[in-house]
Amino acid sequence: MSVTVQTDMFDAGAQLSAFCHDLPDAGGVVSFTGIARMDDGKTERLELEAYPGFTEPWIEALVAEARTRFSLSAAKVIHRVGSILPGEAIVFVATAARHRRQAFEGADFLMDHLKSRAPFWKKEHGPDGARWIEPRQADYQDLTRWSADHTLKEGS
Amino acid sequence: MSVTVQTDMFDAGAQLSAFCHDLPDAGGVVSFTGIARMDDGKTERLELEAYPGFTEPWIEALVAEARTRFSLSAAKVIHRVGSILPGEAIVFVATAARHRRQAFEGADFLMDHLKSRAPFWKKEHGPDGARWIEPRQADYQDLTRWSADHTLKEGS
Amino acid sequence: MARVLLFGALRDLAGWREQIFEGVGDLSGLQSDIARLYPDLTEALKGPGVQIAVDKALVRGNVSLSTQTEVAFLPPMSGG
Amino acid sequence: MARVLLFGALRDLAGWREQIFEGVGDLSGLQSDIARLYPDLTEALKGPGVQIAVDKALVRGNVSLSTQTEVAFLPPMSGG
Repeated sequence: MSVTVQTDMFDAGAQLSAFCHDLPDAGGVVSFTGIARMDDGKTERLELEAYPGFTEPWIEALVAEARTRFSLSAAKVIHRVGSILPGEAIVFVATAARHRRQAFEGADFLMDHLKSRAPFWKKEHGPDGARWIEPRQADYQDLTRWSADHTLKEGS
Repeated sequence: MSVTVQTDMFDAGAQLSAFCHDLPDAGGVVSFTGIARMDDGKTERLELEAYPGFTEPWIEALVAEARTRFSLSAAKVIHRVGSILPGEAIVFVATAARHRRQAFEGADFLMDHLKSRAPFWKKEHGPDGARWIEPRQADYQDLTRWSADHTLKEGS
Repeated sequence: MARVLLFGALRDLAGWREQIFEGVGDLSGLQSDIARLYPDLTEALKGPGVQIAVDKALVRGNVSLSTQTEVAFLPPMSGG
Repeated sequence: MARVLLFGALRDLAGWREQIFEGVGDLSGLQSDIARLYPDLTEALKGPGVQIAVDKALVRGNVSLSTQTEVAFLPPMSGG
């Protein structure tokens, strides 16, 4: 289990290779890579901020919950902060499990929560100025798919 | 869109890097890597066979359906045939889409169909001899999740 | 003439991968020919989940076979 | 003494990121102090989706604040 919050760019493929390198008897590995979109020039740059000392443990607790809930044999999260340009990766999640459904659901669960619950603040800079991004309604709806998830709903 | 059936081993991370290299305005990339399990020594080797000239077009039709159905901007499938040892990757699927849910569902859909519909035959060699593997009941049940999918249910 | 291909468990059962059958008019006739020559295959070829491809396209029911046809018997599939 | 941290849109609204507030007994008292000094923040700090962390643990309702406490106001979050 590994959680990293970093300003440096990363290569999703290199991360997946490293993740796959020593997986004891996993049958399936799922990765998700979130990429900053250009949105037809509306976004020139994203600025992402975390709360150091708060954000990392929050994600670690989330990953621990995912491991238990989906019987994951391994899981990894990388989340960038700082200035991010369109086309660059923002977030990387990888999960390994005995069966593919567990790996898929684990990654899906992690991303739904990272997207609308994790302690990050995101500002979009474009030709018309800057604005803070809040989760879309669809992001909040995605969360309801995991409704047995009381702990995280309470925001811990 | 790319479909490859090959005997050579591949590195999932290198495939993901290549896939991410030129994605026009995708917001999310999902990959799935299926790995041959050791199963506590029960499996010594897998032997996979395709029907050349039939298997590739079948997968291409599946990928085309996934692209339309989940608005994928790109998709890639690599499937190995021949002799495969525990720990080696058997199948790799990558999908890219504007929003993460599309990418997740596209990859999930592709894997469910590859697992129990795609024209491959799989033989497991172990200490007690060899046996042909048929999809588990769970694999067939997974397929019912995509029940609007009439074309593929008819087996074409 | 039909070139018959067997895959997976069917091939192990038959002990052959590929055979040429001459003078074949339709799929039903071909199946009868196979059953006569290889009685052990009769049931298996009709088994649950066995699909048939003629010239690399799946077919259902009986179809007429042109000359130079490839007929593949495909037992339940399992990838990934 | 409480070190107050603002994140995201709250920080832009306030024009500051971090401030020390002296002589603070509990969270309600701190919120009153902030509202007196920065009236523009009063509504925003109570806004929908604003969570409060005391010493990096989320809290609900009023809590007493020990000395050397860190209080963070966290507007709606958005990662990935």
